[in-house]
Amino acid sequence: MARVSISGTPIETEALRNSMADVRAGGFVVFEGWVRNHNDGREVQRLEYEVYHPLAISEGERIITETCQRHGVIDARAVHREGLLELGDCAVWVGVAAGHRDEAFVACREIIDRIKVELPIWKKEHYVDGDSGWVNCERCAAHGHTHGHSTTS
Amino acid sequence: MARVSISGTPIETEALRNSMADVRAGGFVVFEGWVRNHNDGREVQRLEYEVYHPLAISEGERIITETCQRHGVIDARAVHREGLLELGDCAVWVGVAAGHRDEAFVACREIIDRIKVELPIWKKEHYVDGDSGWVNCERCAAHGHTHGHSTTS
Amino acid sequence: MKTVVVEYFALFRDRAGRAEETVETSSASAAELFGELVHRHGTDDPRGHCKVAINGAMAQWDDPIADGDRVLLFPPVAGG
Amino acid sequence: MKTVVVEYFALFRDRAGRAEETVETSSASAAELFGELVHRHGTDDPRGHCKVAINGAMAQWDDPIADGDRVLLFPPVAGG
Repeated sequence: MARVSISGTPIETEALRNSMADVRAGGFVVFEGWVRNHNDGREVQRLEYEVYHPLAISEGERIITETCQRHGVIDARAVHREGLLELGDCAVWVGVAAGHRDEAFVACREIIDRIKVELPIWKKEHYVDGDSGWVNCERCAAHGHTHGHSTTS
Repeated sequence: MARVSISGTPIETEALRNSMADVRAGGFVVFEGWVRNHNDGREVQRLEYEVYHPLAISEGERIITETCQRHGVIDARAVHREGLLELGDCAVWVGVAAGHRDEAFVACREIIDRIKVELPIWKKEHYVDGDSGWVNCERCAAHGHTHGHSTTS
Repeated sequence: MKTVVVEYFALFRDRAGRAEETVETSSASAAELFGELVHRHGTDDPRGHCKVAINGAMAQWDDPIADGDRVLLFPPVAGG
Repeated sequence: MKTVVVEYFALFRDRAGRAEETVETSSASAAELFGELVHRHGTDDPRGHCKVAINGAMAQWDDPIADGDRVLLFPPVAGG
Protein backbone atom coordinates (compact mmCIF):
# COMPACT_ATOMS: atom_id res chain seq x y z
CA MET A 1 0.00 0.00 0.00
CA ALA A 2 1.03 3.64 -0.42
CA ARG A 3 3.15 4.82 2.48
CA VAL A 4 3.38 8.43 1.38
CA SER A 5 0.48 10.73 0.61
CA ILE A 6 -0.32 14.38 0.10
CA SER A 7 -3.46 15.72 1.74
CA GLY A 8 -5.50 18.83 1.02
CA THR A 9 -7.48 18.33 4.25
CA PRO A 10 -6.45 17.98 7.93
CA ILE A 11 -4.22 14.96 8.58
CA GLU A 12 -6.12 12.22 10.41
CA THR A 13 -3.45 11.41 12.95
CA GLU A 14 -5.39 8.84 14.96
CA ALA A 15 -6.45 6.87 11.89
CA LEU A 16 -2.86 6.85 10.67
CA ARG A 17 -1.63 5.64 14.04
CA ASN A 18 -4.22 2.88 14.19
CA SER A 19 -3.41 1.77 10.65
CA MET A 20 0.14 0.95 11.77
CA ALA A 21 -0.81 -1.46 14.57
CA ASP A 22 1.41 -4.55 14.42
CA VAL A 23 1.91 -7.13 17.18
CA ARG A 24 5.56 -7.53 16.15
CA ALA A 25 6.20 -3.86 16.99
CA GLY A 26 7.39 -2.82 20.45
CA GLY A 27 8.18 0.80 19.65
CA PHE A 28 6.27 3.44 17.70
CA VAL A 29 7.56 6.97 17.11
CA VAL A 30 5.64 9.83 15.50
CA PHE A 31 6.86 13.21 14.38
CA GLU A 32 4.37 15.98 13.64
CA GLY A 33 5.30 19.38 12.24
CA TRP A 34 2.90 22.06 13.47
CA VAL A 35 2.37 25.55 12.06
CA ARG A 36 4.01 27.95 14.48
CA ASN A 37 2.93 31.54 15.14
CA HIS A 38 6.36 33.04 14.63
CA ASN A 39 9.47 32.67 12.52
CA ASP A 40 12.68 34.60 12.42
CA GLY A 41 11.19 37.43 14.44
CA ARG A 42 8.04 37.78 12.33
CA GLU A 43 4.48 36.95 13.34
CA VAL A 44 3.05 34.29 11.07
CA GLN A 45 -0.66 34.15 10.31
CA ARG A 46 -0.85 31.10 8.02
CA LEU A 47 1.19 28.93 5.68
CA GLU A 48 0.67 27.75 2.15
CA TYR A 49 2.26 24.59 0.78
CA GLU A 50 2.78 23.81 -2.87
CA VAL A 51 3.54 20.18 -3.68
CA TYR A 52 4.54 18.62 -6.98
CA HIS A 53 2.66 15.36 -6.39
CA PRO A 54 4.25 12.86 -8.77
CA LEU A 55 7.80 13.36 -7.53
CA ALA A 56 6.90 14.16 -3.93
CA ILE A 57 5.24 10.76 -3.73
CA SER A 58 7.81 8.74 -5.66
CA GLU A 59 10.77 10.35 -3.86
CA GLY A 60 8.97 10.00 -0.52
CA GLU A 61 8.41 6.29 -1.14
CA ARG A 62 12.08 5.92 -2.00
CA ILE A 63 13.11 7.64 1.25
CA ILE A 64 10.83 5.38 3.27
CA THR A 65 11.99 2.21 1.53
CA GLU A 66 15.64 3.12 2.05
CA THR A 67 15.11 4.05 5.69
CA CYS A 68 13.11 0.91 6.49
CA GLN A 69 15.83 -1.26 4.95
CA ARG A 70 18.72 0.58 6.55
CA HIS A 71 17.26 0.44 10.07
CA GLY A 72 15.22 -2.75 9.89
CA VAL A 73 11.97 -1.12 10.92
CA ILE A 74 8.60 -2.80 10.40
CA ASP A 75 6.68 0.03 8.78
CA ALA A 76 6.84 3.76 8.15
CA ARG A 77 4.36 6.23 6.70
CA ALA A 78 4.29 9.92 5.94
CA VAL A 79 1.61 12.44 5.04
CA HIS A 80 2.24 16.03 3.97
CA ARG A 81 -0.35 18.76 3.71
CA GLU A 82 -0.78 21.07 0.74
CA GLY A 83 -2.72 24.32 0.35
CA LEU A 84 -3.51 26.83 3.08
CA LEU A 85 -2.80 25.92 6.71
CA GLU A 86 -3.70 27.83 9.85
CA LEU A 87 -1.69 28.18 13.07
CA GLY A 88 -1.53 24.90 14.97
CA ASP A 89 -2.36 22.76 11.94
CA CYS A 90 -0.33 19.61 11.41
CA ALA A 91 1.73 20.16 8.23
CA VAL A 92 3.51 16.82 8.18
CA TRP A 93 3.10 13.49 9.99
CA VAL A 94 5.71 10.72 10.04
CA GLY A 95 5.11 7.45 11.90
CA VAL A 96 7.53 4.54 12.34
CA ALA A 97 6.80 1.17 13.95
CA ALA A 98 9.77 -1.02 14.87
CA GLY A 99 10.74 -3.93 17.06
CA HIS A 100 12.58 -1.63 19.42
CA ARG A 101 12.61 2.08 20.12
CA ASP A 102 16.18 2.68 18.95
CA GLU A 103 15.37 2.01 15.31
CA ALA A 104 12.01 3.77 15.54
CA PHE A 105 13.56 7.02 16.79
CA VAL A 106 16.45 6.97 14.32
CA ALA A 107 14.29 6.10 11.31
CA CYS A 108 11.61 8.70 12.14
CA ARG A 109 14.24 11.40 12.50
CA GLU A 110 15.90 10.38 9.25
CA ILE A 111 12.64 10.40 7.30
CA ILE A 112 11.56 13.87 8.44
CA ASP A 113 15.06 15.25 7.85
CA ARG A 114 15.03 13.94 4.28
CA ILE A 115 11.43 15.03 3.60
CA LYS A 116 12.40 18.58 4.46
CA VAL A 117 15.27 18.79 1.99
CA GLU A 118 14.54 16.27 -0.74
CA LEU A 119 10.85 16.44 -1.67
CA PRO A 120 9.54 19.00 -4.17
CA ILE A 121 7.48 20.90 -1.60
CA TRP A 122 7.53 24.66 -1.10
CA LYS A 123 6.21 26.76 1.73
CA LYS A 124 4.95 30.32 1.59
CA GLU A 125 4.55 32.20 4.85
CA HIS A 126 1.80 34.77 5.24
CA TYR A 127 2.66 37.28 7.95
CA VAL A 128 0.39 39.19 10.31
CA ASP A 129 1.61 42.45 8.72
CA GLY A 130 0.11 41.37 5.36
CA ASP A 131 3.40 40.48 3.71
CA SER A 132 4.17 36.99 2.45
CA GLY A 133 7.12 35.10 1.06
CA TRP A 134 8.48 31.74 -0.04
CA VAL A 135 10.62 30.07 2.58
CA ASN A 136 13.83 28.54 1.44
CA CYS A 137 15.16 25.19 2.45
CA GLU A 138 16.64 24.35 5.83
CA ARG A 139 19.87 23.17 4.30
CA CYS A 140 20.33 26.51 2.55
CA ALA A 141 19.77 28.34 5.80
CA ALA A 142 22.26 26.07 7.54
CA HIS A 143 24.84 26.73 4.82
CA GLY A 144 24.51 30.47 5.31
CA HIS A 145 22.71 31.25 2.09
CA THR A 146 20.57 34.32 2.40
CA HIS A 147 17.28 32.54 2.84
CA GLY A 148 14.53 32.40 5.47
CA HIS A 149 14.10 29.75 8.12
CA SER A 150 11.52 27.08 8.70
CA THR A 151 8.26 27.97 10.45
CA THR A 152 7.44 24.39 11.29
CA SER A 153 10.16 22.24 12.65
CA MET B 1 -1.33 20.37 35.67
CA ALA B 2 -0.12 16.80 36.16
CA ARG B 3 2.18 15.76 33.35
CA VAL B 4 2.55 12.15 34.47
CA SER B 5 -0.24 9.71 35.11
CA ILE B 6 -0.85 6.00 35.60
CA SER B 7 -3.84 4.50 33.83
CA GLY B 8 -5.73 1.27 34.46
CA THR B 9 -7.59 1.66 31.15
CA PRO B 10 -6.42 2.09 27.52
CA ILE B 11 -4.35 5.22 26.97
CA GLU B 12 -6.32 7.85 25.06
CA THR B 13 -3.59 8.81 22.63
CA GLU B 14 -5.59 11.28 20.55
CA ALA B 15 -6.89 13.18 23.57
CA LEU B 16 -3.34 13.41 24.93
CA ARG B 17 -2.04 14.68 21.60
CA ASN B 18 -4.77 17.29 21.36
CA SER B 19 -4.17 18.44 24.93
CA MET B 20 -0.64 19.46 23.93
CA ALA B 21 -1.59 21.81 21.10
CA ASP B 22 0.44 25.03 21.34
CA VAL B 23 0.93 27.63 18.61
CA ARG B 24 4.48 28.24 19.78
CA ALA B 25 5.37 24.60 18.98
CA GLY B 26 6.75 23.64 15.57
CA GLY B 27 7.72 20.06 16.40
CA PHE B 28 5.87 17.32 18.29
CA VAL B 29 7.33 13.87 18.93
CA VAL B 30 5.51 10.91 20.46
CA PHE B 31 6.86 7.60 21.63
CA GLU B 32 4.50 4.69 22.27
CA GLY B 33 5.56 1.34 23.71
CA TRP B 34 3.35 -1.45 22.39
CA VAL B 35 2.96 -4.99 23.79
CA ARG B 36 4.84 -7.29 21.42
CA ASN B 37 4.00 -10.91 20.72
CA HIS B 38 7.48 -12.23 21.37
CA ASN B 39 10.46 -11.70 23.60
CA ASP B 40 13.77 -13.43 23.82
CA GLY B 41 12.52 -16.36 21.74
CA ARG B 42 9.32 -16.87 23.72
CA GLU B 43 5.77 -16.23 22.57
CA VAL B 44 4.10 -13.68 24.79
CA GLN B 45 0.35 -13.74 25.42
CA ARG B 46 -0.09 -10.72 27.67
CA LEU B 47 1.71 -8.44 30.10
CA GLU B 48 0.98 -7.28 33.60
CA TYR B 49 2.33 -4.04 35.03
CA GLU B 50 2.65 -3.24 38.70
CA VAL B 51 3.17 0.43 39.55
CA TYR B 52 3.94 2.04 42.88
CA HIS B 53 1.90 5.17 42.23
CA PRO B 54 3.25 7.78 44.65
CA LEU B 55 6.86 7.47 43.57
CA ALA B 56 6.17 6.63 39.92
CA ILE B 57 4.33 9.94 39.66
CA SER B 58 6.71 12.09 41.68
CA GLU B 59 9.82 10.66 40.02
CA GLY B 60 8.16 10.91 36.61
CA GLU B 61 7.37 14.58 37.20
CA ARG B 62 10.97 15.14 38.22
CA ILE B 63 12.23 13.50 35.01
CA ILE B 64 9.91 15.63 32.89
CA THR B 65 10.82 18.85 34.67
CA GLU B 66 14.52 18.14 34.31
CA THR B 67 14.21 17.20 30.66
CA CYS B 68 12.08 20.23 29.77
CA GLN B 69 14.60 22.54 31.41
CA ARG B 70 17.66 20.84 29.94
CA HIS B 71 16.35 20.92 26.36
CA GLY B 72 14.13 24.00 26.46
CA VAL B 73 11.01 22.19 25.28
CA ILE B 74 7.54 23.69 25.66
CA ASP B 75 5.71 20.75 27.21
CA ALA B 76 6.05 17.03 27.84
CA ARG B 77 3.65 14.43 29.18
CA ALA B 78 3.75 10.73 29.94
CA VAL B 79 1.17 8.07 30.74
CA HIS B 80 1.96 4.52 31.84
CA ARG B 81 -0.49 1.63 32.00
CA GLU B 82 -0.90 -0.70 34.94
CA GLY B 83 -2.67 -4.05 35.26
CA LEU B 84 -3.22 -6.60 32.49
CA LEU B 85 -2.40 -5.66 28.90
CA GLU B 86 -3.05 -7.59 25.73
CA LEU B 87 -0.91 -7.81 22.61
CA GLY B 88 -0.84 -4.54 20.71
CA ASP B 89 -1.92 -2.45 23.70
CA CYS B 90 -0.09 0.80 24.31
CA ALA B 91 1.86 0.38 27.56
CA VAL B 92 3.45 3.80 27.70
CA TRP B 93 2.94 7.10 25.87
CA VAL B 94 5.39 10.02 25.92
CA GLY B 95 4.70 13.25 24.03
CA VAL B 96 6.97 16.28 23.68
CA ALA B 97 6.12 19.62 22.03
CA ALA B 98 9.00 21.97 21.25
CA GLY B 99 9.90 24.93 19.10
CA HIS B 100 11.96 22.72 16.81
CA ARG B 101 12.23 19.03 16.11
CA ASP B 102 15.78 18.63 17.44
CA GLU B 103 14.76 19.25 21.04
CA ALA B 104 11.52 17.32 20.67
CA PHE B 105 13.30 14.15 19.50
CA VAL B 106 16.07 14.36 22.08
CA ALA B 107 13.74 15.10 24.99
CA CYS B 108 11.25 12.37 24.06
CA ARG B 109 14.05 9.81 23.82
CA GLU B 110 15.51 10.93 27.13
CA ILE B 111 12.17 10.72 28.95
CA ILE B 112 11.33 7.20 27.76
CA ASP B 113 14.87 6.01 28.51
CA ARG B 114 14.61 7.32 32.05
CA ILE B 115 11.06 6.04 32.59
CA LYS B 116 12.27 2.54 31.78
CA VAL B 117 15.03 2.49 34.35
CA GLU B 118 14.04 4.96 37.06
CA LEU B 119 10.34 4.59 37.85
CA PRO B 120 9.06 1.95 40.29
CA ILE B 121 7.22 -0.06 37.63
CA TRP B 122 7.49 -3.81 37.13
CA LYS B 123 6.43 -5.99 34.24
CA LYS B 124 5.37 -9.61 34.34
CA GLU B 125 5.22 -11.51 31.07
CA HIS B 126 2.63 -14.23 30.57
CA TYR B 127 3.73 -16.67 27.89
CA VAL B 128 1.67 -18.71 25.44
CA ASP B 129 3.01 -21.91 27.09
CA GLY B 130 1.33 -20.92 30.38
CA ASP B 131 4.50 -19.85 32.16
CA SER B 132 5.00 -16.31 33.46
CA GLY B 133 7.78 -14.25 34.96
CA TRP B 134 8.91 -10.81 36.10
CA VAL B 135 11.06 -9.02 33.58
CA ASN B 136 14.11 -7.33 34.85
CA CYS B 137 15.30 -3.90 33.89
CA GLU B 138 16.85 -3.01 30.57
CA ARG B 139 19.96 -1.66 32.22
CA CYS B 140 20.52 -4.98 33.99
CA ALA B 141 20.16 -6.85 30.71
CA ALA B 142 22.60 -4.45 29.07
CA HIS B 143 25.12 -5.03 31.87
CA GLY B 144 24.96 -8.75 31.34
CA HIS B 145 23.07 -9.67 34.47
CA THR B 146 21.09 -12.86 34.00
CA HIS B 147 17.75 -11.23 33.45
CA GLY B 148 15.14 -11.22 30.71
CA HIS B 149 14.70 -8.56 28.08
CA SER B 150 12.00 -6.04 27.46
CA THR B 151 8.88 -7.09 25.57
CA THR B 152 7.90 -3.54 24.72
CA SER B 153 10.55 -1.26 23.46
CA MET C 1 17.01 -2.43 68.23
CA LYS C 2 14.74 -0.50 65.92
CA THR C 3 11.32 -1.38 64.62
CA VAL C 4 10.70 -0.71 60.93
CA VAL C 5 7.97 -1.60 58.48
CA VAL C 6 9.28 -3.22 55.29
CA GLU C 7 7.26 -3.33 52.06
CA TYR C 8 8.05 -5.76 49.24
CA PHE C 9 7.16 -5.16 45.58
CA ALA C 10 6.72 -7.35 42.49
CA LEU C 11 9.30 -10.19 42.48
CA PHE C 12 10.25 -9.47 46.09
CA ARG C 13 6.62 -9.67 47.20
CA ASP C 14 6.17 -12.97 45.38
CA ARG C 15 9.31 -14.42 46.94
CA ALA C 16 8.56 -13.08 50.42
CA GLY C 17 4.98 -14.31 50.25
CA ARG C 18 3.86 -11.02 51.80
CA ALA C 19 3.48 -7.37 50.84
CA GLU C 20 4.79 -5.99 54.11
CA GLU C 21 5.98 -6.90 57.56
CA THR C 22 7.21 -5.31 60.74
CA VAL C 23 10.86 -6.09 61.47
CA GLU C 24 13.07 -5.68 64.54
CA THR C 25 16.54 -4.80 63.36
CA SER C 26 19.92 -3.50 64.41
CA SER C 27 20.87 -2.61 60.81
CA ALA C 28 22.35 0.85 60.46
CA SER C 29 21.76 1.33 56.72
CA ALA C 30 19.19 0.33 54.10
CA ALA C 31 21.80 -1.95 52.51
CA GLU C 32 22.39 -3.71 55.80
CA LEU C 33 18.65 -4.22 56.30
CA PHE C 34 18.40 -5.54 52.74
CA GLY C 35 21.09 -8.13 53.50
CA GLU C 36 19.39 -9.13 56.72
CA LEU C 37 16.18 -9.85 54.79
CA VAL C 38 17.79 -11.95 52.03
CA HIS C 39 15.74 -14.96 53.25
CA ARG C 40 12.62 -13.00 52.22
CA HIS C 41 13.49 -11.38 48.89
CA GLY C 42 16.19 -13.83 47.79
CA THR C 43 18.62 -11.31 46.26
CA ASP C 44 22.23 -11.18 47.45
CA ASP C 45 23.18 -7.65 46.52
CA PRO C 46 20.95 -4.60 46.06
CA ARG C 47 23.45 -3.11 43.63
CA GLY C 48 21.95 -5.27 40.89
CA HIS C 49 19.77 -2.20 40.29
CA CYS C 50 17.38 -2.77 43.15
CA LYS C 51 16.08 0.47 44.63
CA VAL C 52 14.98 1.57 48.07
CA ALA C 53 12.61 4.23 49.33
CA ILE C 54 12.39 5.42 52.92
CA ASN C 55 9.31 7.20 54.26
CA GLY C 56 7.95 8.06 50.85
CA ALA C 57 11.11 9.25 49.12
CA MET C 58 13.68 7.47 46.98
CA ALA C 59 16.80 6.81 49.08
CA GLN C 60 20.37 5.58 48.74
CA TRP C 61 21.43 2.16 49.95
CA ASP C 62 23.85 3.64 52.47
CA ASP C 63 21.22 5.96 53.93
CA PRO C 64 20.62 5.30 57.65
CA ILE C 65 17.40 3.79 58.89
CA ALA C 66 15.72 4.89 62.07
CA ASP C 67 13.15 3.51 64.44
CA GLY C 68 9.67 3.81 62.94
CA ASP C 69 10.85 4.10 59.32
CA ARG C 70 8.86 2.61 56.47
CA VAL C 71 11.29 0.96 54.04
CA LEU C 72 10.20 0.01 50.49
CA LEU C 73 12.28 -2.62 48.70
CA PHE C 74 12.08 -2.45 44.90
CA PRO C 75 13.47 -5.20 42.66
CA PRO C 76 14.98 -4.03 39.33
CA VAL C 77 12.38 -1.98 37.54
CA ALA C 78 11.04 -2.60 34.02
CA GLY C 79 8.75 0.19 32.93
CA GLY C 80 7.74 0.95 29.38
CA MET D 1 18.31 23.82 -31.84
CA LYS D 2 16.07 21.76 -29.60
CA THR D 3 12.56 22.44 -28.46
CA VAL D 4 11.84 21.73 -24.76
CA VAL D 5 8.98 22.48 -22.42
CA VAL D 6 10.07 24.17 -19.16
CA GLU D 7 7.91 24.16 -16.03
CA TYR D 8 8.45 26.64 -13.20
CA PHE D 9 7.45 26.00 -9.58
CA ALA D 10 6.76 28.14 -6.51
CA LEU D 11 9.16 31.12 -6.39
CA PHE D 12 10.30 30.47 -9.96
CA ARG D 13 6.72 30.45 -11.23
CA ASP D 14 5.99 33.72 -9.43
CA ARG D 15 9.11 35.34 -10.87
CA ALA D 16 8.58 33.98 -14.38
CA GLY D 17 4.93 34.98 -14.33
CA ARG D 18 4.06 31.67 -15.94
CA ALA D 19 3.86 27.98 -14.99
CA GLU D 20 5.37 26.66 -18.19
CA GLU D 21 6.63 27.67 -21.59
CA THR D 22 8.09 26.14 -24.73
CA VAL D 23 11.70 27.12 -25.33
CA GLU D 24 14.05 26.85 -28.32
CA THR D 25 17.51 26.16 -26.97
CA SER D 26 21.00 25.06 -27.90
CA SER D 27 21.85 24.23 -24.27
CA ALA D 28 23.52 20.86 -23.83
CA SER D 29 22.81 20.35 -20.13
CA ALA D 30 20.10 21.20 -17.63
CA ALA D 31 22.51 23.62 -15.94
CA GLU D 32 23.12 25.42 -19.20
CA LEU D 33 19.39 25.72 -19.84
CA PHE D 34 18.93 27.02 -16.29
CA GLY D 35 21.49 29.75 -16.97
CA GLU D 36 19.86 30.63 -20.25
CA LEU D 37 16.54 31.19 -18.45
CA VAL D 38 17.90 33.38 -15.63
CA HIS D 39 15.75 36.26 -16.92
CA ARG D 40 12.70 34.13 -16.03
CA HIS D 41 13.53 32.56 -12.65
CA GLY D 42 16.06 35.15 -11.47
CA THR D 43 18.55 32.79 -9.81
CA ASP D 44 22.20 32.87 -10.85
CA ASP D 45 23.31 29.41 -9.88
CA PRO D 46 21.24 26.22 -9.51
CA ARG D 47 23.72 24.87 -6.97
CA GLY D 48 22.00 26.94 -4.30
CA HIS D 49 19.98 23.74 -3.77
CA CYS D 50 17.68 24.18 -6.73
CA LYS D 51 16.62 20.86 -8.24
CA VAL D 52 15.74 19.72 -11.73
CA ALA D 53 13.58 16.92 -13.08
CA ILE D 54 13.56 15.73 -16.67
CA ASN D 55 10.65 13.78 -18.14
CA GLY D 56 9.18 12.84 -14.77
CA ALA D 57 12.34 11.83 -12.90
CA MET D 58 14.73 13.76 -10.68
CA ALA D 59 17.89 14.59 -12.65
CA GLN D 60 21.36 16.04 -12.18
CA TRP D 61 22.29 19.51 -13.37
CA ASP D 62 24.85 18.16 -15.79
CA ASP D 63 22.43 15.70 -17.35
CA PRO D 64 21.94 16.31 -21.09
CA ILE D 65 18.69 17.64 -22.45
CA ALA D 66 17.21 16.43 -25.70
CA ASP D 67 14.65 17.68 -28.17
CA GLY D 68 11.14 17.18 -26.81
CA ASP D 69 12.20 16.95 -23.15
CA ARG D 70 10.01 18.33 -20.39
CA VAL D 71 12.26 20.10 -17.85
CA LEU D 72 10.98 20.99 -14.35
CA LEU D 73 12.84 23.75 -12.48
CA PHE D 74 12.49 23.56 -8.69
CA PRO D 75 13.62 26.38 -6.39
CA PRO D 76 15.07 25.32 -3.01
CA VAL D 77 12.50 23.10 -1.30
CA ALA D 78 11.01 23.64 2.16
CA GLY D 79 8.83 20.72 3.14
CA GLY D 80 7.71 19.89 6.67
